[in-house]
Amino acid sequence: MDQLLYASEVVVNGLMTGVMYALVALGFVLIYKASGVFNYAQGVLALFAALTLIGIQQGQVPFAHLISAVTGMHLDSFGWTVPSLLAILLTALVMVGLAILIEALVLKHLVGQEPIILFMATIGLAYFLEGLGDLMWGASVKSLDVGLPQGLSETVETMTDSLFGYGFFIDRLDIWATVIAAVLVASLVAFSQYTKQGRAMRAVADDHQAALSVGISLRFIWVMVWSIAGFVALVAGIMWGTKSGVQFSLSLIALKALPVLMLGGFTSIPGAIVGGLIIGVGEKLFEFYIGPMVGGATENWFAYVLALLFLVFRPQGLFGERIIERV
Amino acid sequence: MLYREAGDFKTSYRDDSQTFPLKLDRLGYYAALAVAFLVVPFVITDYWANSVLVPFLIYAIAALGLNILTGYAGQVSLGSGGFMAVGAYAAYKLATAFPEISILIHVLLAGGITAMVGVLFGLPSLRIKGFYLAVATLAAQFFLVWLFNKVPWFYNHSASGQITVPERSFLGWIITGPQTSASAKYLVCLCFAVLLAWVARNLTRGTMGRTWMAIRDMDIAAEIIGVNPLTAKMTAFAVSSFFIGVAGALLFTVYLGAAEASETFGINKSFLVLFMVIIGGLGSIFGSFAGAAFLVLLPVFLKNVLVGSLGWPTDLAAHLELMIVGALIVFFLIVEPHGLAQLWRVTKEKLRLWPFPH
Amino acid sequence: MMPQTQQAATGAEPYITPDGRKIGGVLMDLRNITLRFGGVTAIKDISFDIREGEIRAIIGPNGAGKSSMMNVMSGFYVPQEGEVWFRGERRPQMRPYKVARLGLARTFQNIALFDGMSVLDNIMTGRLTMVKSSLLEQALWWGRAEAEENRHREQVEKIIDFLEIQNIRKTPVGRLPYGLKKRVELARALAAEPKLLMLDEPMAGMNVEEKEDMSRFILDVNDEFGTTIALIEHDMGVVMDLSDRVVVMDYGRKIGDGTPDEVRNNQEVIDAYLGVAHD
Amino acid sequence: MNAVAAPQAGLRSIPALLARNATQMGNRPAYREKEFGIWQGWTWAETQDEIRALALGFLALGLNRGDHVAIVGRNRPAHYWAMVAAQMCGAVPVPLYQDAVASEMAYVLAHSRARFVVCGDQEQVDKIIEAEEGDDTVEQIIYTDKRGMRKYDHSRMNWLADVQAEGRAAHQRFTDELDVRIAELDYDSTCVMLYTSGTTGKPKGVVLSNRNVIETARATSQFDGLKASEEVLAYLPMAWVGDFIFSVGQAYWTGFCVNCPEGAHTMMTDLREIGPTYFFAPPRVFEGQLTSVMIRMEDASRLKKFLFDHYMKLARRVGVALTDGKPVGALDRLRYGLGNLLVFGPLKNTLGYSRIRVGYTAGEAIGPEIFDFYRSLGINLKQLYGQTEATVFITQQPDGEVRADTVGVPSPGVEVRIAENGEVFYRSPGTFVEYYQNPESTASTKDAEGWVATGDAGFFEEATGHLRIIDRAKDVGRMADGSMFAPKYVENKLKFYPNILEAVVLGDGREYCTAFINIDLNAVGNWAERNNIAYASYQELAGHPRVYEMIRSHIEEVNASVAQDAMLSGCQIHRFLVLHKELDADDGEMTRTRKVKRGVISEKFADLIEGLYDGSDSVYTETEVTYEDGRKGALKATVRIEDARIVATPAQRMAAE
Repeated sequence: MDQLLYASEVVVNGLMTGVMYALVALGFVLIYKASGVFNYAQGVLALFAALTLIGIQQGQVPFAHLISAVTGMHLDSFGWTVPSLLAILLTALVMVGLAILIEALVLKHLVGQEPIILFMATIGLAYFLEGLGDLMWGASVKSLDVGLPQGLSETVETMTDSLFGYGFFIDRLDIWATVIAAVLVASLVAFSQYTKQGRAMRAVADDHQAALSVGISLRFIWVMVWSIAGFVALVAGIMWGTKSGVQFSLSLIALKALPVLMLGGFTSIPGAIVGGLIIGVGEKLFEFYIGPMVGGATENWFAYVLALLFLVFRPQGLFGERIIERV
Repeated sequence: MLYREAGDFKTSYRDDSQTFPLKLDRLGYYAALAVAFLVVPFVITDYWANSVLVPFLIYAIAALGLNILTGYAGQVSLGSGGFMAVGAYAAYKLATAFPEISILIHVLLAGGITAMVGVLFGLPSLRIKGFYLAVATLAAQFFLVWLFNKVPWFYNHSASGQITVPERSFLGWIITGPQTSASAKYLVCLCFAVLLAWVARNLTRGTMGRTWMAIRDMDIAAEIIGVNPLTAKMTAFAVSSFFIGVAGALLFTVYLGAAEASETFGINKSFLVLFMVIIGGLGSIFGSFAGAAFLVLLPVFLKNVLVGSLGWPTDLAAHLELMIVGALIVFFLIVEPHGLAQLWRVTKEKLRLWPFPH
Repeated sequence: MMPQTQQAATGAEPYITPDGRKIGGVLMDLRNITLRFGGVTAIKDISFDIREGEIRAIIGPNGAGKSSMMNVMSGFYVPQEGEVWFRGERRPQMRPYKVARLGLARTFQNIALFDGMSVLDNIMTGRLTMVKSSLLEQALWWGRAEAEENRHREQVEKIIDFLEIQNIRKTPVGRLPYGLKKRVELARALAAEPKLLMLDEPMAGMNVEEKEDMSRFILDVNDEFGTTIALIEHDMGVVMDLSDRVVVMDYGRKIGDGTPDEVRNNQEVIDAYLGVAHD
Repeated sequence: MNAVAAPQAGLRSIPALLARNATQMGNRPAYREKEFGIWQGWTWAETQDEIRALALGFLALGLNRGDHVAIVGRNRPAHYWAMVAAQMCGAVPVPLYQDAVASEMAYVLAHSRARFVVCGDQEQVDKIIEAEEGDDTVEQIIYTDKRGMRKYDHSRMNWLADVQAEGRAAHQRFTDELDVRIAELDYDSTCVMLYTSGTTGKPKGVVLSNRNVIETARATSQFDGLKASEEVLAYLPMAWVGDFIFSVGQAYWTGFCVNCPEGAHTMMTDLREIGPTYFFAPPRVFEGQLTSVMIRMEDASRLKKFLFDHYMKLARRVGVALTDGKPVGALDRLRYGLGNLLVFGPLKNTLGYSRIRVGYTAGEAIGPEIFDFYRSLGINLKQLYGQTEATVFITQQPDGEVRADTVGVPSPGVEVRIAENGEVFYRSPGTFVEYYQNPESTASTKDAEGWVATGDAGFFEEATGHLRIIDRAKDVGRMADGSMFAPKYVENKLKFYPNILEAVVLGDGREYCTAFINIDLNAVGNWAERNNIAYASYQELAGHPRVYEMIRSHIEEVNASVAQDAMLSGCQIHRFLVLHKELDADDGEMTRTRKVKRGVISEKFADLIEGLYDGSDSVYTETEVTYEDGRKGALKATVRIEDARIVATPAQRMAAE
């Protein structure tokens, strides 16, 4: 009985984590659908966003280290702090700017290259952004707080306690994250369904040539998509950052989105979400049951191996459509 | 401009298909070898060995391996770090289990073991392609590293969780352990690098290479003209992993002396090797060396300039390095997807046609 | 499955063509082939045979199912119904690369060369299936490896000479004009010394001069090496002068089969072509 | 000079030389051919074996003493072997121009009554079969390339390799017979018969004896110190006497290696790969290459252009002197060395001339700047003067005494005298035996003491003793006012301009001189591109006013230089036109060696000539042309005629005062 309860608690937590994964995966899907680019840098984008957010909040001087190294003057802070909402807004703007730069400096020159080349390019991009982030805001581990409620959620505990005589331990942040993620997904879907740009975006995803022929500017779409992806990354960054501090590992956690996509298929938003949940729950359960026997920390690889096995048997993922080869 | 080809004609297929068909190139190659074997060992210092030459040679081997897989057979892998780990740990287990056998043998055996592991993780390549495969190989990366961290048997239950190389010697020379001299380290790695480069050349110039490239360029057509995709891809994974395994083994036994999976063989190793291949040039043996040299020298260079001369803090230099490497990757993919090797080829063509433009 | 022996062969007596080429028994026999993609039926119950030493053409308007037919012959598509007999034995379902090793080689409608390699290397790939030397031997460039390499090079050079592409030997195929690419592809197929050579629209997109060259080469190949050739064309003119016998397909059905003259006067064929005169 | 030099050490025939080479330098390379991607090679020993096999095969096929064996095909070892094999059997090899059309071939076959014909490939076989329609003198056709030959009636046809195989098989039966026949060969038996392209009338069969060939080869090999280590590239028509002397005579005498290119289209690459040490090419080849060098340099980067121009200027100043081993300032030597590293060396390398020790050009006069260009690069390029009847060599330039405007001193063993009408006569061991079955022309060319009229007019320079050729003797005419008319002299000056491919100067017995000009499509076309002048056809370009302008300027420069020489000043060109078609051997306007046939031209273009003299400024004309596939067609055009300024000569100036 208890086992089962623990397990279900694990599942619930897994679902929460899964939502987080889905959140990052979403960024991948958006970019992949619209530009065929498999954006390895998505994780680093989240890291970069989080760092920028903190930086703006605490009024850090960007490139403080560099400046002091070059000019010798030591200024690390403007001495003001920016209210969270405003900071988030500014960060979002930064991400848009970044998207524009990326389009102009990288994507534009790689049009028509094989996907694998684009993929490697984004790996390079990831390195660049990581370095840039550290250079701008310093590499020290930072804690992020935008006023999201954290810590044990009593309501859930008391509720479950009264129900099963055992109080689930669930972090409020996770609940919030789930809600926010849900809202984000909903609004994205709405955006792509009901707005002109959204439809254009989907057109491009379906057929580049056709889209171009009806006069949709590919470049605009790309900038837009990357901006959205940047925003999604920001949200994800806030969540993860709040949860476990802002540091390099954050970009690795974001890597988990890859196996998620393997399951969900690279082109489907629902796939991303379902995949995220499966991975989240799966790895938590695996750790819960098998972990102890093999020394724990199985989260590191479970997702990938699962995806790997999955791929071998259904290469196109859960929701992707079959590819027929021709000569 | 430098070339004088008139009268340098070929009277047999042997000459025609040799590695350096041009006399001048041949001479240059022999000269380079002579210097590497007969001069460097006597002038080499610890600094040069440890921060430049030895890592260069070792990474060159790894890059060769990945280049065979990615550059020639067209299968992208992000698991190099993991496979290097396999090589390192295999060498460690063998060296500690059979101290009487020469460690050089162990290094080769370690390569063999890595080859098997490589084939295992290569199997999915039969079903999936491109970056699907790339991501799949991440599984190898993370799983293997985790394995070596979590299963004490691999590090002989040492308290630190580290593996440390026992001191071994070859023909009376100490070649592993803290006592090893710079020139010994260098020579061991040099021998492996030259030997394996030669093997790589042999494989890529002939039937095997064509099989791989056929798969790379158009796998369906390849199969229809009689190439068995299974053997083609599996040999690619096996050979590639063998090289990477040897590199990992050398990195641990000869260069570092001690290692810890997640520290030494993390995902960044995978990327480092991948970058070497991209910058050096996909599908080129020279490129593997060029790329390795480039990415080994870059940090050393930056360190000397920024930290040494300008006196900046080291972490700053590290960040800049990240940015520069990243930017370079993008730059090369945009400007010259075939990397330094291609640049070299082009300059050579120009020199041969000099003073004519075409 | 037990390989049964070929009966059809007995029905076909060897004979000598007017221009003195020897036509032997049945080499490949396709019996009641039907191929479907999901709902679509690409080939409907088609049967015909190809005899040793002859040039056999499969013609038909675009979308008649010619290429699908060739893909069936080369084992790339597996027909839902029907049997493929090759050299007197029924061919079981097998991977394309195994089919190739039975002695079939082909070219492709939209060229399928290996763009990363030189002309020479591309043609050398045609001989991959004949290589005996082991991975180790190749790795050490020792034992059979080098001897074999040179022996195959010799054969390949003969083909290069035959197809008059000496001056582009070391050029990367990517840089070649269309017509030459087609020729290199033919060379690659020839290098495999196939029993049956299949050409998928060898003259598609060529100008008159290139077409004439290609026809000459096809005839010479058949003449010098006695290679059996099956070729697909949708331009009737060229085929008629080349081939000994012609199969005509339309909408996945066989609407004619016989010597060029017989086919030329076949009403159904004429209609089919008039029907698609402007494709 | 003794016309009865005794053969050295019994080396009385080519087969004898072959035997010597096979024994004395059996392992040295004798032949190479680029085939199947590499240079297939044969040592002298192997060569002897191949040739003997072929000879035995010939015997098996019934080749008799004195038979003629025609050989038509590109330069291939097998074809050279066929010649020597024929000699072994006591037969006479008769190489033919492979690009000759069937009608020309028919005449030669009929005239020589060749029983055996060795053909390169199907194309040649077809031509022979067509040529001998009617009277089938040809009893055996032997082909080297079996491609496409399967369908032919083989009752009297064999693949060369089969003939050799048969010969090897029949070794027992014929080897003694063969040795007998070889032994029979002596110094005066016929070595080869070569048909002169014949500037006028039908081709004549020049009979050359072993003495002619071997004596010449010996003398000239010594003259240039040729060694067994030389490499030559055999690419000139096998029917041309030059190729026979270089690739057979000298090759067998000194034992150097003859390299045969893969085919015409790979000739340049093959030249570059081999890098010959001993090289012959007619001026047009050097012209062509210089033009292409200049064109390729056009779109070189600024740096390269600068280096090129800079060092070529230096080379023009000191290069030739250095090549001739004349004293040059240390600084210049240094700079030249640098230039050699940066420009000359690479240039020579890309052209395939890096290794040339001795290079010759002949056939017609070469442009001074073209000549000096190559010499200034350090290539020892020299001129010689000769003809088939002399087994090539009459005069040649010794190292260090090289000039563009002379043809050098008499070759060793050659006597030269100038007749009062300026015609050049010679006598030498190389002097031909006779014209085959043509005693009267033999008599008219070669007198009792063995003096031969070259048909060229020229004179010796007192200072240097070098011979200078003005023109064909019969072409040196008189103008209406009695002054000397030497068209070739002027034409050559004109042809030195890269833009002018051919020129025909007219004026014999007229008041003044006029000229037909043929533009060089390659050079002019490029010039047009650079000055963005649009043109649709050769004809349109030729008729373009800007082109006329350019040509006129060239002509006026030539007039100026002609005027310098009082004797020839009458030959200045008053009016000219640019021909609407290229003069072409297929239309009979030129010989296969690209010599202009004046007779044909003056008939064919009578209307244009009339226009040149009746003062009209344009003429409408129709010309018959032969296309590559042999079809004939008519070319219509209105050709413009323009005047060129002429320079008053001293004499006239005096008259004016």
